Amino acid sequence: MTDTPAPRHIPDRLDKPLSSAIFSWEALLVVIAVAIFAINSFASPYFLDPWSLSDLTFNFTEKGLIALAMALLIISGEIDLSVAAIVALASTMMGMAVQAGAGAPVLVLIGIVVGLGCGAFNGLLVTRLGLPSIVVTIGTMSLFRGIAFIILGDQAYKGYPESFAFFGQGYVWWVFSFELALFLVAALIYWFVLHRTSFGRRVFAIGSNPVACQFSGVRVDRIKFILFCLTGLMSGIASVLITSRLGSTRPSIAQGYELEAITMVVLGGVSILGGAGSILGVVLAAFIMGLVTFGLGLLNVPGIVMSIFIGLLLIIVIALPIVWRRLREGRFA
Amino acid sequence: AYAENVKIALVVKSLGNGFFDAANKGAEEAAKELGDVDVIYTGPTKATAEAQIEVINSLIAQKVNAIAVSANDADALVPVLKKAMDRGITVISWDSGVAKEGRQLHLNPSDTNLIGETIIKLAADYLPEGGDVAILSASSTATNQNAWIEAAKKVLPEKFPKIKLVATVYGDDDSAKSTDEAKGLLKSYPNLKAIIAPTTVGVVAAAQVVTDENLIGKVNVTGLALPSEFKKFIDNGASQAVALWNPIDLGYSAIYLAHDLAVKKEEAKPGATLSIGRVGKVTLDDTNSAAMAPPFQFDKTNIEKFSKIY
Amino acid sequence: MKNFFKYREIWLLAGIVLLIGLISTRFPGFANPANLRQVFNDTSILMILALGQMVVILTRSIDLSMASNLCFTGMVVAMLNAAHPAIPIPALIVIALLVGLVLGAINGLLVWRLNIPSIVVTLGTLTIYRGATFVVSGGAWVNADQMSSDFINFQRAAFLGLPVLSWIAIAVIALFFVVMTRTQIGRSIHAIGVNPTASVYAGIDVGRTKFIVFCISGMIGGLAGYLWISRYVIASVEVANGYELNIIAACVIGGISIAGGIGSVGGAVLGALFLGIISNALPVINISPFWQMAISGSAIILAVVLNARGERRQGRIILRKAEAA
Amino acid sequence: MDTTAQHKMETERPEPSGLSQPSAPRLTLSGISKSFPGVRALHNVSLSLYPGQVTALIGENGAGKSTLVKIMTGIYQPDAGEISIDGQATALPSAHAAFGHGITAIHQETVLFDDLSVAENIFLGHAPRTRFGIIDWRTMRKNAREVLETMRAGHIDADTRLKDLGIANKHLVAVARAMSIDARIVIMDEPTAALSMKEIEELFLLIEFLKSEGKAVLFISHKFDEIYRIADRYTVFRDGEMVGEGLLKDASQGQIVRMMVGRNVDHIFPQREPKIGAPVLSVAGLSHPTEFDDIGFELRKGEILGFYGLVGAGRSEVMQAIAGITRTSRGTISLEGQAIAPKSAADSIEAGIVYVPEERGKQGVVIGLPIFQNVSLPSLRRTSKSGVLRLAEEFSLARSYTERLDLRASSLSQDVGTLSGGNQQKVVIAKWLATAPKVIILDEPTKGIDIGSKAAVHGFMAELVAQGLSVIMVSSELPEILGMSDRVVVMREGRIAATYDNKGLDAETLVRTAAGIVA
Ligand SMILES: Nc1ncnc2c1ncn2[C@@H]1O[C@H](COP(=O)(O)OP(=O)(O)OP(=O)(O)O)[C@@H](O)[C@H]1O
Ligand SMILES: Nc1ncnc2c1ncn2[C@@H]1O[C@H](COP(=O)(O)OP(=O)(O)OP(=O)(O)O)[C@@H](O)[C@H]1O
Ligand SMILES: [Mg+2]
Ligand SMILES: [Mg+2]
Repeated sequence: MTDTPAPRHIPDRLDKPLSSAIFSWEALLVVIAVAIFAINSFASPYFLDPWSLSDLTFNFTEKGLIALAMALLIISGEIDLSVAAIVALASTMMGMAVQAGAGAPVLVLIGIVVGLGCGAFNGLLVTRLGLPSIVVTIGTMSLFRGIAFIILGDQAYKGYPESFAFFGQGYVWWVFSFELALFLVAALIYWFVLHRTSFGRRVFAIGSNPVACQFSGVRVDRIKFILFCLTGLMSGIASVLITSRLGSTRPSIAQGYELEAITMVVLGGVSILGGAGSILGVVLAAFIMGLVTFGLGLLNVPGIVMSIFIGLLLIIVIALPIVWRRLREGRFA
Repeated sequence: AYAENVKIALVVKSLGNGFFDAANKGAEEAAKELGDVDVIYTGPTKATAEAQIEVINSLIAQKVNAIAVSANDADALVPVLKKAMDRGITVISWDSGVAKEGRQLHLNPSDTNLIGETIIKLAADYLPEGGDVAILSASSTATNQNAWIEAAKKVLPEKFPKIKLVATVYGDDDSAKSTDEAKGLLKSYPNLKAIIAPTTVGVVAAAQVVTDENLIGKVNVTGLALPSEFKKFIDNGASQAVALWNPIDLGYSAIYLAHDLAVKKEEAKPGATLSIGRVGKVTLDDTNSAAMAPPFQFDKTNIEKFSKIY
Repeated sequence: MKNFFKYREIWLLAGIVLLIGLISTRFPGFANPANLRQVFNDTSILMILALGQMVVILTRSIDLSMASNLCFTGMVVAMLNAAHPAIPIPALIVIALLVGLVLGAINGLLVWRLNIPSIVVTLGTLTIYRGATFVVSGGAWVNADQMSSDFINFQRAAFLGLPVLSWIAIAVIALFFVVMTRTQIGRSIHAIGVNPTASVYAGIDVGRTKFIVFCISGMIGGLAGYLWISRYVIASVEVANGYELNIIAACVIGGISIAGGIGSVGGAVLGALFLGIISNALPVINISPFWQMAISGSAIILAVVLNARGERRQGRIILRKAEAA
Repeated sequence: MDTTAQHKMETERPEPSGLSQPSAPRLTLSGISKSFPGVRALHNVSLSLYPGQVTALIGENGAGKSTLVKIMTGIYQPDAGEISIDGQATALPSAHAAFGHGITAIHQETVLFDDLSVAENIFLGHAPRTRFGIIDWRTMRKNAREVLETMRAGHIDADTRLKDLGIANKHLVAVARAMSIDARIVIMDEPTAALSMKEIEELFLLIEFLKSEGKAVLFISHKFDEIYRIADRYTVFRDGEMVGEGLLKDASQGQIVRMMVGRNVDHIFPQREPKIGAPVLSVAGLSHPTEFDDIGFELRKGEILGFYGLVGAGRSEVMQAIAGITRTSRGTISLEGQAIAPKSAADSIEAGIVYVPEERGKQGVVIGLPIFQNVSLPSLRRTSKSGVLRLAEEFSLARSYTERLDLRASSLSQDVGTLSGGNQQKVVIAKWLATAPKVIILDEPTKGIDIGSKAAVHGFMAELVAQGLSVIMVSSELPEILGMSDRVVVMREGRIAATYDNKGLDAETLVRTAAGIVA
């Protein structure tokens, strides 16, 4: 005879030791951010000034906005290297509109629509044709910026209307710039979408196992497509900001932003292999990168030397938890 | 004494460029002469406007007294430089200028039209029969290069009717791209007699290509070059002559002017004549621009001497 | 398996021939042997770099730091040459290989020992190595005048009708071909990309093999560093900035799957040639330089689309099996 | 060559000398412990393998069998314990080291190289080389052919790419690989799970051959008939501890099962009083350009419809088409009289048809997500409110289904990747049940599941149909098909060969129909 044992009760969660919260990625980033902040305050007498701190945020807000969407994309197991090129193309289109006499609202609309369009183009290539995104976006990266070059050649667009300057140069209140406010609001929205909605849950699941997701009724391609569109959209928004901040457009605008945005995402603890990460981490990483570059800038350290710090920071922050864990497990020979 | 010193930032297009390093020498010289000046020599490593803006932002935060900038983009820097001026910082541009609203004055190394004419003349002098020439420029967005090329095109028909400008290409101040472009020119225009490169990176790349392809004597490379970097190609005959102004004097003048404006010794307004120490005097035109000195020509006779200086 | 790869390469080759034909209609001299020899020589460095990148990509990794490695190593040998012109060129090449090896080994160690994804490691070292170039050089450039004539002319010397640079490329191609098809390490590199778990079970030390591929790409980066600097006769911090993406693009066009396991030496070489021809041809056929970027971007996308068609796995075809039986 | 091989295999295997007093063990593991974060997989276990004998390792899902295999092959390092080979204490720091000691394994998941040729799959890592240390492809191909022929697998071409072989042939290649390195210890972790009966027979011949060659064999399986047929000795694990070992001839199945689960389990298929109603799902003329043709059947309310066929008959493809995952070229599917044309799994799940896939690791679990998130994944629309997650709903959904399936897990927030194979399967089944479907398609639902859980799954199926659900069960196990189905559809080579009512249906008819042997 078969004895049927009573079903075992499975708890929802095990009580985690406090240490696991203390050693979380975000906690590590907070510690680093505070440390850099403290070092900066000591190293330069100019650092602790509201206007300095406000200027500091311009070092990361635009890239940070892109990084928010990029984080979702990377969590889902894809990547977009064409973001900076999208910024350039969107800016070029806005420039064309200015020549045709467009006002600020139209410009913003154009920036956003072009960004969305480019994102959708990437998304279509990746989801419809099943191509690897890293390769597709290496291609579109040249294509989008190439189109900007074809349109602009050696020219520049300028003459953006006064009212357009607000987006990249305006302040919402005292030292709080519009860019910073937008970044914080966007971060909140992205946090909510990724961590509190079923869409966000699906993004995580897709990054972990896209095939199983497809079998489970997750519309994998549709979600990936949306994520590419979002990344394009954020690039379009970043393009509005940067164009407004510079007050002009050249095809070489925003060069190298893609790697910086990805660095933010990875530094923020998003797994480049997909399936893991948090928006809080990305936001912290954006601030850290701003703190490092601005702090070193105050000491007149050349940008390239700063990049050594960023590179080291990236590797060390990622290596630290691994080394720490191994040390605890006594697995280091 | 520290607090009273005038802090002047010499912001260059990109660090590491020999031309700007030479300018910094002049800046230090001016600082010593003026006595109460601290020079901050800085700039991005990558010649982009965005990187330059970050540098300028940190200078604003440091509350420098003056910024003297050689711009990567004439327009993109305007908002941040305006911000600097709003916060009481004296802003001038030198070498590669900023649009009028973004600075108090601009110091051209030389007269734009004069440079445009000189780069053509350098080629024409060695082409008594006339012939095809091409221009290899830096990036398509470089303000000063574009202005010179414009000026060159203007003088061509009247002053050098036998010289035919067949193409203008861009090497982006990247030696690999400049090399590709120079090769392309030689292939596309077999009758090419001269390559004019008004950029120190491009001119070296073009001269190396001409050397490699055994075209010395057939194609003359000319343009703007630092004697120290270019001596080799004058020596081997790939180039007959190149021109440049004195970057040391340029750096010197930039600091001198920035200082005088910052301490309110002088005021920048159209028509004003400003003194720049040992270099002499300049007069501002109606866009508050001034030209320092005519370009100086280097050839076999003097390259040895100047290559030791800059 | 052999046929499958041959198939892909033949298509690529056909594409290249077509491209040359197309260019020739606009610029008749393009297809003549002298010019093609020159195109080959001009593309040599890219081919060498693409091969180094290929071994990395085959193991499902990526090396974004190759161009920075090239820049750093190039600067080091240029400074050495400027300071001590007496050091013979072969010794400098060995030094370049060693410096490159060290930089590659750093990447490799981080990937192997700490198990950090290679894209993260090399994203970090991409900026670190270029920054280090600035630090060692103090930001100063080394220009043609400071380099010895041997340093500059070594790769330009003609030997049996081809410049030494071309011969170096040919030697590297041959070496890679033998290593990839005929040696244990070459097959292990392939196997890791095909199935890393199975490789562990098959007794391949996956971590160590990845370490080795980064050492290889590092050495290649170092070699290319010397070749690049002596070719373009200027060493600066900006050398080959952004070139890492060209290298990867060459691999991609050459049919090397970014997902690892698929790719061949011939593919990498042809992919590099394809890009080389485009950048060589655009200026001569009078296409505005402003079109160049958009054209190579489109070429990359097109190549990926075509490659993906070839790669798409066929079904199991139960029915046909049944009919045949 | 061929004849000698056949001869070798067909010769009576010599009665293992001293079965009662075994010769010295070839491999001894003692006091082995291994923990993963939060899980104690093995605690102080020991195991001995003897030359010329097959030892069966038996235990429930998650008992630690595969973990031990990974320790023996150098993939995992034990936290404590000793390994000795031929009486010599040995360390196995890497797979390569284990290889060097002649230990090879066919792992639970087939782990081979899809994009490499058969020959290379066999010889990777120990390819023959020329004098210059360069791989000798020609010799390698020749040797590969020889090895394959020795195992009577000469029909496999050494030059084809592995991915073009069927699952059974892939298994044979795995065995060939084990044979190619003169292995002294051969480990097989559930080798028969994916094989059809014919292939299992061939595998057994091969194991006999290995025994006769004096190899020590470890055989892991959940199927007792196989164990009793092929093994000489047994070792039983329960919850990571060794609870018994000995000679199989001295132990009854009942005794072993008691050791295994700590209670009596007598697996009888549940008695049902089927209340079969109107047709729920009807499929007609369903075709695919290359995989199947003209598939038509009806599934009625409260019915279990068995799908039998040899492995590779195309059953999974048909089911995936019904579930909206594979596109079809022709045919109609209707649910409760309404024609549906699912374009994705999402469509069919919404309509009420769910498919529990066969390849658990690839298609079933999302490793990296905790158990409760796996379970709620297809039901997110119900557990969230206007797109916003409600964790409490998710937990209660996950709890109700996993507890009914007797999942062994420390918490619902545990990563599914840390569960044993069988327990992962339970999560997979729970996940699709939680969508409250009308029709549930189970593809090989008990593959790799231990006897206790198998009974649970079968009992659960009975419960489902009693509640009015309809079930399609794809299975390659005859007893399961015969024990559970109301009707049986037999597929052969992409087409339906016959449909039987399961009244007095016998195994032979099914096997003959599936294989296409006309009586
Ligand atoms: N040689 C192969 N190539 C590609 N996929 C395969 C191969 N063999 C099996 N598969 C895949 O593995 C899964 C299981 O296949 P299996 O051999 O069980 O045969 P099937 O025809 O799909 O189903 P069944 O055995 O249930 O009739 C299927 O999803 C199938 O797509
Ligand atoms: N990599 C791992 N990380 C964490 N836990 C693991 C890991 N591998 C196995 N385990 C745990 O170790 C225990 C033993 O698993 P193992 O795979 O050895 O079981 P098994 O006896 O082979 O089961 P099955 O019959 O289902 O294959 C299980 O509780 C499993 O969850
Ligand atoms: Mg197992
Ligand atoms: Mg199946």
